[in-house]
Amino acid sequence: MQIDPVVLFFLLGLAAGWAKSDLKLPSALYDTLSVFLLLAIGIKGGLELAKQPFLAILPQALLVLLMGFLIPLLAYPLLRWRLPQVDAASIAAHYGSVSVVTYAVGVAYLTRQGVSFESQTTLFLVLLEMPALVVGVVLARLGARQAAGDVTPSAGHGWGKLLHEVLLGKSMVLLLGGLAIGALAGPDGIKPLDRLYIDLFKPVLTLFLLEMGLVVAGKLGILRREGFFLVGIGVGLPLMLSWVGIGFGVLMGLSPGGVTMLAVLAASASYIAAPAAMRMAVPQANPALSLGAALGITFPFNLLVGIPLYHQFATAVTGG
Amino acid sequence: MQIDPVVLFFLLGLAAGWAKSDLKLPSALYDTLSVFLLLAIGIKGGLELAKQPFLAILPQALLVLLMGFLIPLLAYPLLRWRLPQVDAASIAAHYGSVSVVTYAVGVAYLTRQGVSFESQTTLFLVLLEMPALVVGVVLARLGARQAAGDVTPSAGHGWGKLLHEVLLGKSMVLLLGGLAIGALAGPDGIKPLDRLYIDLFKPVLTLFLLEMGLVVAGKLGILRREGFFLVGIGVGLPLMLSWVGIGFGVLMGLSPGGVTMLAVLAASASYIAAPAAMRMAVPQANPALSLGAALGITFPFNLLVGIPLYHQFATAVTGG
Amino acid sequence: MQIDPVVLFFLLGLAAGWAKSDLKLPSALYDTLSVFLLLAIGIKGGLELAKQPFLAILPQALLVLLMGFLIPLLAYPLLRWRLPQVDAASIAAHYGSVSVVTYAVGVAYLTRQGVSFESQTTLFLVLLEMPALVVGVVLARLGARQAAGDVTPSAGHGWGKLLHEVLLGKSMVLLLGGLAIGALAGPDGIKPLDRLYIDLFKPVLTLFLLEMGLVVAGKLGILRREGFFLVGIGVGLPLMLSWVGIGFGVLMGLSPGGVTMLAVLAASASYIAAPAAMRMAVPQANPALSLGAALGITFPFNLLVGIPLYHQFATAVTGG
Amino acid sequence: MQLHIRTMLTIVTEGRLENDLVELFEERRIRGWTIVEARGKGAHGEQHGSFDANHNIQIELIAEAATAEALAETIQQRYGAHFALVQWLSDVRVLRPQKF
Amino acid sequence: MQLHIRTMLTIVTEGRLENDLVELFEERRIRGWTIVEARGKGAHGEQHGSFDANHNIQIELIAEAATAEALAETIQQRYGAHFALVQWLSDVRVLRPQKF
Amino acid sequence: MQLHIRTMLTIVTEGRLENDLVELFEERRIRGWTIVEARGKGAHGEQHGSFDANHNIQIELIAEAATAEALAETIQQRYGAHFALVQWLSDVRVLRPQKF
Ligand SMILES: Nc1ncnc2c1ncn2[C@@H]1O[C@H](COP(=O)(O)O)[C@@H](O)[C@H]1O
Ligand SMILES: Nc1ncnc2c1ncn2[C@@H]1O[C@H](COP(=O)(O)O)[C@@H](O)[C@H]1O
Ligand SMILES: Nc1ncnc2c1ncn2[C@@H]1O[C@H](COP(=O)(O)O)[C@@H](O)[C@H]1O
Ligand code: NA
Ligand code: NA
Ligand code: NA
Repeated sequence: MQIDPVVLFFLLGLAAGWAKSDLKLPSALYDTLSVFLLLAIGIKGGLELAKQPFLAILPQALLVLLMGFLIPLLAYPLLRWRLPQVDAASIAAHYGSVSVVTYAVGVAYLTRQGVSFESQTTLFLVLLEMPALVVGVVLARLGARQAAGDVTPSAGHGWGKLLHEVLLGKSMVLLLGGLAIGALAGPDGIKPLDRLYIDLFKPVLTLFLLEMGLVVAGKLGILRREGFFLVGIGVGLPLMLSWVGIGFGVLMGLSPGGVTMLAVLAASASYIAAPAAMRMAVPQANPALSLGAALGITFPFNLLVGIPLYHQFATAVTGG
Repeated sequence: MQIDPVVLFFLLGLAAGWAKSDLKLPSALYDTLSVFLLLAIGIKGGLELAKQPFLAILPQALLVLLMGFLIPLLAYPLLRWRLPQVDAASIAAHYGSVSVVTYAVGVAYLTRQGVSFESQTTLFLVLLEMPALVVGVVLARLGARQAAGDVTPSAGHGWGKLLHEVLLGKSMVLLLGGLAIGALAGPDGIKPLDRLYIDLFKPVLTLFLLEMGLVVAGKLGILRREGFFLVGIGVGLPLMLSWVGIGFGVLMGLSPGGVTMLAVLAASASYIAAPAAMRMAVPQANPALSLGAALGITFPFNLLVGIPLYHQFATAVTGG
Repeated sequence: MQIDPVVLFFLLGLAAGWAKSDLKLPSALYDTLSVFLLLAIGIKGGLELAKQPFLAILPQALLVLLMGFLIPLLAYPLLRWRLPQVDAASIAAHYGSVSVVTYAVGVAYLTRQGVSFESQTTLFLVLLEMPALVVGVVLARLGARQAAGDVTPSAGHGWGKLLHEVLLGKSMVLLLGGLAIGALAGPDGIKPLDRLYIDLFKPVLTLFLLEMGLVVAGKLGILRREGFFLVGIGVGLPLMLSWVGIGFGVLMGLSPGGVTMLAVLAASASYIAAPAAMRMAVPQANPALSLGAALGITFPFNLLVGIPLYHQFATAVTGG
Repeated sequence: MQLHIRTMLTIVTEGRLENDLVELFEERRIRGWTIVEARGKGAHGEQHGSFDANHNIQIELIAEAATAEALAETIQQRYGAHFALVQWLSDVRVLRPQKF
Repeated sequence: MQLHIRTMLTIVTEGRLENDLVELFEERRIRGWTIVEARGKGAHGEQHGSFDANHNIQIELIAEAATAEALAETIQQRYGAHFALVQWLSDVRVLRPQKF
Repeated sequence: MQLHIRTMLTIVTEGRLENDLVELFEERRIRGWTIVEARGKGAHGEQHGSFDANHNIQIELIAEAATAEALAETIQQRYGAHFALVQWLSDVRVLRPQKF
């Protein structure tokens, strides 16, 4: 199993951060790169969408939404085993939502292996972003209501504000915006933009992963403190959830590559949209815990071990 | 009339800003993109300049300078109809100067339509940047002098400082610098740089337009307050001024594409160089007013409606 | 002798800064560009390393290290002639170490001239980064110890911290990291990244040089104050040290191009790694002096005059 | 030159709260404030500022003593329990008292 | 440790004025100051900082009381009428009085 | 609302010292501080902030008077001779005295 070069950049960042190098990327670069990646993925998805009739993939889209609602409901009781309700709900939301960069590395992996997959997976990515966040907030609030006087009306946004937060969060806006631009402009309209949004996608991903390595290295402290439990969550949940993705993928009749991508989406945990939404909706939850698991453990685990593994699972199951 | 994909990015930014999304591009990205666009346009102009003898286009250059001095003198009396002298002068300067991004979108539009135009239009862009600013300041100061004691010597820079401000402002330096580099290095020297300055020009423009959409959305407040009057200026002036550009273009014997580009230049309003210069030279003027009209109305109007319209005007007039 | 277009961008920045233009690149851009250049150079070196057996170039590598230790020892006594020990030591360290951008401009120059050179020069660049810094610190501390009570234990980091500072400084981490990634991934693995790290290398260098021009212009004040002496150092040292590089190059049996590159490396002075390390290790030294000479004089001198000159020297000596 | 005493409230908290706080200021008819980007350390751990979810802002706000204190108290009650938050008050001398 | 009282003048204004203000400081032989990027809201509307023409700076400047007050007054007169500008003065204790 | 007096130490110095200073704070068991990027001018020349080797940070740190003063003195002794450094102390009123 040869490592993808993009992952080497992540390891470089991780090593530099771990060794306390003074390497530091400007935060403006991080912001710029994430804007670029979200837009580029959205555009790619829009181009694919333009190719096929929307009604044809509607059943798949509904199944994907169902999966998005289901995952946090599955994860929550497991997490409740040792965590307070707000934290369990928040972590469940993180794992129900998705990581755009993990998706991108998954795409790079399959492309490198020469494995094809259904183009609508980008649409799935967009669809999975939000449902889990809604479920997570409901779970947290039901819990909090029982926990008596602890929750003043001011602890967390109301539903209206929350929906705004999620629907108009940076990731949704850029993914959906890119999708719309790609679909409206079509391949001919996007062609003059290919040099940036297509050709530079993978190279730019390397810089983003370098930064993510540094960020993850900064999370090693919380890992050391929270120890085994966090590692258990961060490795156990994605492994388990990948099978949910595989199940839904098979149900939809996807190709082995498509099943792999759905497993990757199910197993990945959000670290952009979810932290933003949960912080405002469920401020009682400890953000260090959810971000520690999602970004500190699951993200590197998926990059280094998970993606190839889910591909093997998917190949075995589909007999592909 | 199919919309150019680059304009879709502007609309995305506008929609996101209007809906109060938390999407925000780092200001360092905005600064970087504008440095890039100015340099790239300058270089392109320099490459074209290198191709033809300077003396051959001297008469055209003089006519363009004349137009730059004329436009604010035409706009000023109209604006005086309802505005104090300083504000009328400042807005006249904004509309006499030019918007580099509007120019770039005009180029993209014509290229997409397969319409050719004279390469010296980039030089015209550079030439138009400054004269209107000088006229604007003169108009404001004449006015202010009459308005008695209001103007202390400290209200606004002296002429020396002002000239420095304009001539050595970021836009002039980068446009002229790019022009010089392009002319000195020639096509062979620039070839290794094409991958950035030529190939990525249009894709990078999309990011810039996304940001401009967000910025314009931030101006909606002033539009709501200043209401119809600002809209009147922001739509009426460019429509009117486009005909000044068309007139000069025909006078110079330009092709239909060239006439269109001169109309675009005449109709566009500066929102980088002019606000900087006017703030220091005529601090009594209200910057929200001039920027609201130039950026909040005229910029989107030109992108969405103006450019195709001026092209139709020009085609009709030149019989092209 | 035709000037390379990349150098024109440096001159543009220098002129803009000197004329006190308000042109300013965001510091995040500067940081981003330097991360990119260091990584890209490292990767290129790694790709070359992957092509040849490491043992074959070991003797050359050792000679280069020797040169790195030697240069500050040669420069120090000359500098002591008029400078306090700490300053002499610090400047010696700056000139013993190397400037990555000067190296890149050297590569661009030779490529443009159609002159080939050994690919291991990138490795030499990496090897030369550090030894001089160690020598510089030793020289400064020996001096300081003699200068009695002036040096409290707190003036400057201990050796452990210092080694950390140098080995894990941004430049070392990115150069070595890029080297490792290039070597591990090989040409096939890096191919999808070529669009950024190879194709955009030279164009991105232009933006970096524009910024360097502005930075150097900001150093003109100290040049005016410190006058002739600094100019003497800034021109005299690289001229002299280029011959050390030529000597070692000939000793290693390099081609004329390779000898030129070694001369460039020897003559170039560090302005990223060295200032960082010296500030912490030898805080008594005046950073304005060393940075003024290295960045204010030697950097532009090498760009404009030195590189072509060293190439002539090298051609003459090798009879190439 | 005559100077007038006013109270400055300084708020250091998570960047995410900016919109909410500005809304609160508008409600209270506060007429001005200044914001700078910050990072730091406190009971809620380090805020590196390198990453979206994790940067501070520092807000300075000059007002009459009563207004500033009431504002600080509301903010403390509303956000103190679950968000990284530190506030302090100090006296400043201003030139144009009617502005604050 | 003996501490000495000095006056700190804080100036929040449009970024464009930086060059002019620095010139003024040099004229007055002020020996030091600190600048941070800022945004904010005031009588002149919001300064988002997202866009060239529209960002604030905050300048802190420690000096003797008389110097600081005179400076504030000049700045107020010269720029107060037409530019976004807020200034305030406060007392600080410094370690090396000769520096300010 | 009851307010409590604490001392705020503000440190303006070269960005390079950040790691060292944070180490010192941890040693002294300081529980919180805030950092903003800055530039400025002083006896050590201008710190433009445009370039790696050359930017300031401003650290604000609220603590008990004795702690803050002792810290200022140590920093002055350790870095005052060779680094760009200015420190000042002032009084602030905080809401939760146990935090500082
Ligand atoms: N003692 C302190 N002095 C100055 N700033 C502080 C102090 N304690 C905390 N802060 C700032 O306030 C933020 C929130 O504090 P906390 O709620 O204690 O995590 C921190 O991230 C720091 O930026
Ligand atoms: N009450 C205030 N407290 C703190 N900062 C203020 C206040 N009022 C205004 N400012 C700042 O000073 C700038 C100029 O104020 P103004 O001239 O009122 O627009 C604003 O953009 C704010 O950054
Ligand atoms: N009088 C002052 N008021 C405010 N800040 C100052 C003052 N003097 C110096 N500084 C800041 O402290 C830094 C170091 O000062 P110095 O050690 O004098 O070079 C400068 O770069 C400024 O940012
Ligand atoms: Na998931
Ligand atoms: Na115009
Ligand atoms: Na050297």
